[in-house]
Amino acid sequence: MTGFSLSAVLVLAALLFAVGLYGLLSRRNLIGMLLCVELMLNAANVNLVAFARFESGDPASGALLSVFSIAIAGAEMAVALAILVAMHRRRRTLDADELNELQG
Amino acid sequence: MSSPLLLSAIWVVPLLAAFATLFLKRDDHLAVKLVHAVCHGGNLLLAISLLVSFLAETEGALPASGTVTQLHFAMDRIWIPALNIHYNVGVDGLSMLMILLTAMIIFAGVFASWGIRDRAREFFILLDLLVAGVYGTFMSFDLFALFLFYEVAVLPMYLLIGVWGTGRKEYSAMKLTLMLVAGSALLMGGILALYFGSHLQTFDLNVLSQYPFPRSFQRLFFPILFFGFGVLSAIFPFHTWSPDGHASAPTAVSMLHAGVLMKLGGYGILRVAMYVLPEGATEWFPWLILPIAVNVAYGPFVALRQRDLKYITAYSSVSHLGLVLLGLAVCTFTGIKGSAMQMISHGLLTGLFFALIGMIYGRTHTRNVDEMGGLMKRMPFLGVSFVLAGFAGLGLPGLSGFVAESTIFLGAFENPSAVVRGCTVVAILSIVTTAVYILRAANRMLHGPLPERFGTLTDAVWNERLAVIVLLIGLFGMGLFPGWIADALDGSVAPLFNNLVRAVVP
Amino acid sequence: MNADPVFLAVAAAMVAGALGTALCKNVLHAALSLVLCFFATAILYLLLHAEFNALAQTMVYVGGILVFMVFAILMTSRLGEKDLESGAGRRAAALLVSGAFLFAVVQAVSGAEELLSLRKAANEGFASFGDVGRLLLSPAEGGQLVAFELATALLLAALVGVVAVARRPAPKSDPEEEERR
Amino acid sequence: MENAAALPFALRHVWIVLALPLLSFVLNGLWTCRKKESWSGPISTVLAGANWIFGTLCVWQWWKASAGLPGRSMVPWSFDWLTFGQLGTFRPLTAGIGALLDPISAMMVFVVATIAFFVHVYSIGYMREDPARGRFFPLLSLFAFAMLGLVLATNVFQMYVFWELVGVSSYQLIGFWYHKPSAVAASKKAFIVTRFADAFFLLGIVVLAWVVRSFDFSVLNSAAAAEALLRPVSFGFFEAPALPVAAALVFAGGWGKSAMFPLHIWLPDAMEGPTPVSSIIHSATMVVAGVFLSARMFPLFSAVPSVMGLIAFVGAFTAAFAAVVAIAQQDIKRILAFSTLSQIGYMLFALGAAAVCGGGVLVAGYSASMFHVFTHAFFKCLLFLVAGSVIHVAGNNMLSCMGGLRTKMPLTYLSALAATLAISGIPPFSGFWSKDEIVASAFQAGHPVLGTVGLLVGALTAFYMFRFFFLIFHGEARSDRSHAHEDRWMTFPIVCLAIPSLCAGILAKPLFESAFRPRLLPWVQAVEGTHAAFVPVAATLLALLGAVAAWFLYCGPKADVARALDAEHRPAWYRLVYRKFCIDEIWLFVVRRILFERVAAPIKWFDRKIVDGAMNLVGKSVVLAGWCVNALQNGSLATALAFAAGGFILVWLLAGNLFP
Repeated sequence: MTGFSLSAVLVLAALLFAVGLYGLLSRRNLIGMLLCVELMLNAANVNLVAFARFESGDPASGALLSVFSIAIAGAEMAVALAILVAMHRRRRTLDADELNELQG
Repeated sequence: MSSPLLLSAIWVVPLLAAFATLFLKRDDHLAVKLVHAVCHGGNLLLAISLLVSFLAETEGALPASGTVTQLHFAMDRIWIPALNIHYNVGVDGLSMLMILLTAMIIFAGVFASWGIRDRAREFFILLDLLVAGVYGTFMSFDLFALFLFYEVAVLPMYLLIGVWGTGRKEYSAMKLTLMLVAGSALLMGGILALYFGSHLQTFDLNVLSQYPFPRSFQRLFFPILFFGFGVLSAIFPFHTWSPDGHASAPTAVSMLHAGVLMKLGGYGILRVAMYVLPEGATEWFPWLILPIAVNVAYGPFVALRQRDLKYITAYSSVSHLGLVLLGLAVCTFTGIKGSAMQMISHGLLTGLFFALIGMIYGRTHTRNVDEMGGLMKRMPFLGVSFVLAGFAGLGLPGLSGFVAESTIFLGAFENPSAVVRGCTVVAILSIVTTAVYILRAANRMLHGPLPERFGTLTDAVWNERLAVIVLLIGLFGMGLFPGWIADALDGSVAPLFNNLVRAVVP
Repeated sequence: MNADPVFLAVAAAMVAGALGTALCKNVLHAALSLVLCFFATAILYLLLHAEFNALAQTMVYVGGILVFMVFAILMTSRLGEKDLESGAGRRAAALLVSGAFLFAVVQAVSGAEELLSLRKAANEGFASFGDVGRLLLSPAEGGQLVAFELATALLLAALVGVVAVARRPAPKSDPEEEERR
Repeated sequence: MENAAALPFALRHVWIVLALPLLSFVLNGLWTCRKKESWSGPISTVLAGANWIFGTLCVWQWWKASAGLPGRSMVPWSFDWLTFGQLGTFRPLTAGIGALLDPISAMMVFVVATIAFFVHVYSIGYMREDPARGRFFPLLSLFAFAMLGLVLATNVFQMYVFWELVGVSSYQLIGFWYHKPSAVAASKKAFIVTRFADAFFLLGIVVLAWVVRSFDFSVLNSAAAAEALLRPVSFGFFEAPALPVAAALVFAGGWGKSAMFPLHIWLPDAMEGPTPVSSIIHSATMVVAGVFLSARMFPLFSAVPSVMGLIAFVGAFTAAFAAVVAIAQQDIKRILAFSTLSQIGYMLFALGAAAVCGGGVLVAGYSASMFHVFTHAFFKCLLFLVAGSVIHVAGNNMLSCMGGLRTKMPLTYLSALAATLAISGIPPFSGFWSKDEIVASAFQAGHPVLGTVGLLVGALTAFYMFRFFFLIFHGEARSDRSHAHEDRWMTFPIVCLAIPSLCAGILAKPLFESAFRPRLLPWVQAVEGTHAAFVPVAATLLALLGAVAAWFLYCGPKADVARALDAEHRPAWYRLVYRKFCIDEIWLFVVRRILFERVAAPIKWFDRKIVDGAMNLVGKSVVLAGWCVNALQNGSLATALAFAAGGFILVWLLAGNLFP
């Protein structure tokens, strides 16, 4: 049984999430942003598993929840990347700043 | 007796007229105007008959000692049970006279706007909506219904000025409507405060007026109601919509607006603000008298420098409305009665002024006083009526202006406080500047040499004569025989004054 | 805290991988550093005795998603294209926001210290394959079979969607097609 | 109100005196002025004649009926017009319309009715070829109605009502030829100046009504009212006992209407109107309204020595000022206008001087002033009618186009001579009796200074009147006289009015003596002054001196008429006098430069720019706010995400964990 405590894992996950957030906000390449989103999702899963491990009355379903989240993340990433590829084919660029048709 | 239904019929008839015009063909102007002439003529007769039976009822009545307004032709139906909102309609002296005034002005307005060509149907429908709103406000004694009719009266103004106006009509329409709606927003707040503050869950004015609101509540909500209504009667800082609005409004609309709608403000203050929150009134009025005095003294000076006739009349309305508010602000019986009379007199007077200006503009196509001259030779009827309206404006005895103004001045002097006394002295001395700008305008326009381009102008045709004569009858009627109006108003001002006095020395 | 060396190493690897993803200018390097981060996470799951998770993590994330990501990167970035550079102000703002977030969460976590330490000891093999498998497929009230079937349906829909979206339009050249390109 | 039954017919129906001119106004105003213009003259003259007869009948019956009454005053007819207070309160303030007959109002009724009739007859001739005569006669009747209403007023409110109506009818009549810009300007000036004074009059009425709670003269002039008015009353800007302020304010009304010194500028310009207008309004009736008001409120004014002093000073100064200016005028109507100003100055300073230095009132002063009003009305109206005929013949008003009309217009010449003798105060004629009565009463009341001023002004009056007379009728004709003739309609009233100018003094003197015997002014403390016998002799000598000097300068053998008429090559003081001491220009400067440019313009700018600007600012600021929010929506993903995350953190921090 390792000596680290739940809060350590939580801090680690928070750190991961923060770095992912930083990357998301500062990157201009859409796929780069997706990577960072992936990172943030991963941080969330770490949290899930950590809580399942340390606290929960029914640890198995905690872990299972994390698995399901991984599955859904996969599906979602697939769709996102497909959209990106289609967008790239139309606009020849993936720069977030140029793709701003939604402005008011 | 069927008269309560007759009373409600007064505001229903214009709506029927509007409904009827829907079925008329677009280019059939005459039919539209005939329908409206008949409807509003009928309404006028209805109003006169109601007035006669009202006077018969109040013949030799003892002076009212209570603090609750006695309503004649009253009718009280539940309208929205959930919120305890009633269709509570009734008439006392002031409301009856204001309804008669509205009937006269809309009747004259219809005949004054006989020349409307483009989209005549929509113009008259909106006019009917406006008038129905005004009638409703004057006769309803339920705050919610009063506010509803008040809004119905204010909102068609935007379209009427925006579409049929002249000059910077969009800007003026927008400005006028925004400021009036801001005022009614304040009103909405005040009315809801009364509804909930009184824990009686009722909108009935007579009931609310008897409820002893706490002094702090009154101190807070009186100014809200006062300025809510005050915006409509062009109180000093918020009067700027009136010159622009009237200058670009078509004739009938500015007649109705200046003649009647601006009186809604004064009427509202009298009927709602002072009647329900007497302590608030007696506490705030010594301070509110200052902007009012500015109103009275300020209007004529600005009118002095105006070139456009409608601006001159608009600023004269600002000054006369200031007199109405002065009459209310002094909280004396004669003062309040005077302000009620001034509402009626100014209604007739401004209605006539705007009608004549519309007619003269229709001929000379300019409202700039300097460009015109010597018109009396070409159009004696319009000239003489303009001079008469001008003299009524500056308070010549024998015409309605003098009777109202002298009552206000006598009433205002009865208030012993120095500030009010000072404002009264200023108001009395401002009749000189009023005379100056009216005579300047009249002389520039009517007298002096006649420019050749106006050589072929024609005098008033039959419908214009009818409109002017109706209003002149009103002016002379009130000016020569003010007795019956004063007695009718006694009955309606007494309860309000007793309520105020009860507040001063509880 | 008695820092457990293995945990620290794994944490360091994870953070390094994360930083790489966030900071590398070249998106490809970012993707690869993400792979490192995911492997470190898998090891962390092992430390937390969540073997099935570790396995799922490595297979789905690293095997599936990241490979797909790399394909996407290669398809969309033309060789020699200059990497996109984001402005300093923007990075500062991003740093500020993420720093505030980190501060907030750390604040919360440290605050609740006494609660967490209490119930630390759970049995070792809690998320073994048998348990998770039984939980996943048993239709009994505790089981997640329904969720499992739904997940499969979702994945199928995503698959079809991806194909529909990303396929190259049919080569027949009808006018509005031409015009749209 | 005495029991109506006992009164003779005329008194019971005294309202007919008012009804006839009103009927003539309404009838002519609505009907004849459009259709049959030629009829309006005869109709209104017939009605005016009926009114004259009925008026004289009323006065006669009043004289017999009021023998025993205190102050000979009675109110045969009156009704409540408007109540101000709340019915049922202890004393509601009510304004009534009615007829109060007492010595001064009876005298004024007779004067107004007589002059109205003669001016109507005269106007038929004068306005015969004027196209707008259909509009002239109704306005003249309206004026007669308003003046009679003012004179018969039972209370100060009714007087104010008719006061304004008189003002309006004079505005209409002065600006009768409205195509002439000068006439329009003159009418506007007249109305605004009188309106300026009426504003103070209204303020005075309001103060009196507030303190005394009644408008009636009987109540206002009572001793109780004087005590009540001594209480201090706040006027907003200052606090003062009501009596002097109210009295001064009420007199200010008369000040403007009777065109006393600073406010006299409108009367000379009022000559723009047709001459019959000047003859009735600006000579005999309207301008005397101020004197009538002071006489009516005399008991109240006499309780305030300062106001009496004010009246005396203003009267004397205006008399002297107008007499000096009249000497240099070229326009004959302007000469008569200034002579009217001077004579009204006489009347007012007679009233003012009636207050004896040691307190108490010399009734002789009061009766002298009223007697002068009576006599002046006749000869001044006659002079204006003469001027009208002469202008009709000479074509314009200037003296330079007249002269030598003696042969062409004998009757007019003789009547003019009678009037000039009367106004100069030559013994047997009416002017002598009334004017010297005034100067004598001034000396009796112990005001020697005012007395001497009166005497000197008498001399000046004689001088400029005989200058007027000689330059018009004597010397050689200065313009062609081919068509000069005396119009029958115009000469008849001139001759008729010559009779009272001659004998009114002698006949009416005993009448006025008995009417104003001391006991008639109920509560006023009458005092017997020292009788100054030397005054009539001195006055006559000075008058003759003035006449001879005028003869010597303008009609005698060595008279250099050309030099007399040329006003340009004259010493500076003469040109200053000719330009009426530039009072008009000063007023014009005050009103135009200061009132319009310095006051009205900045207020208008303030209104358009500041208040209006503020409203527009509110509108613009809303639009600006809208634009700023819009800038955020720039479509960039990062901004959106940043705001999302920032929002989350903000909520978390605000949820109480700001300070761990």
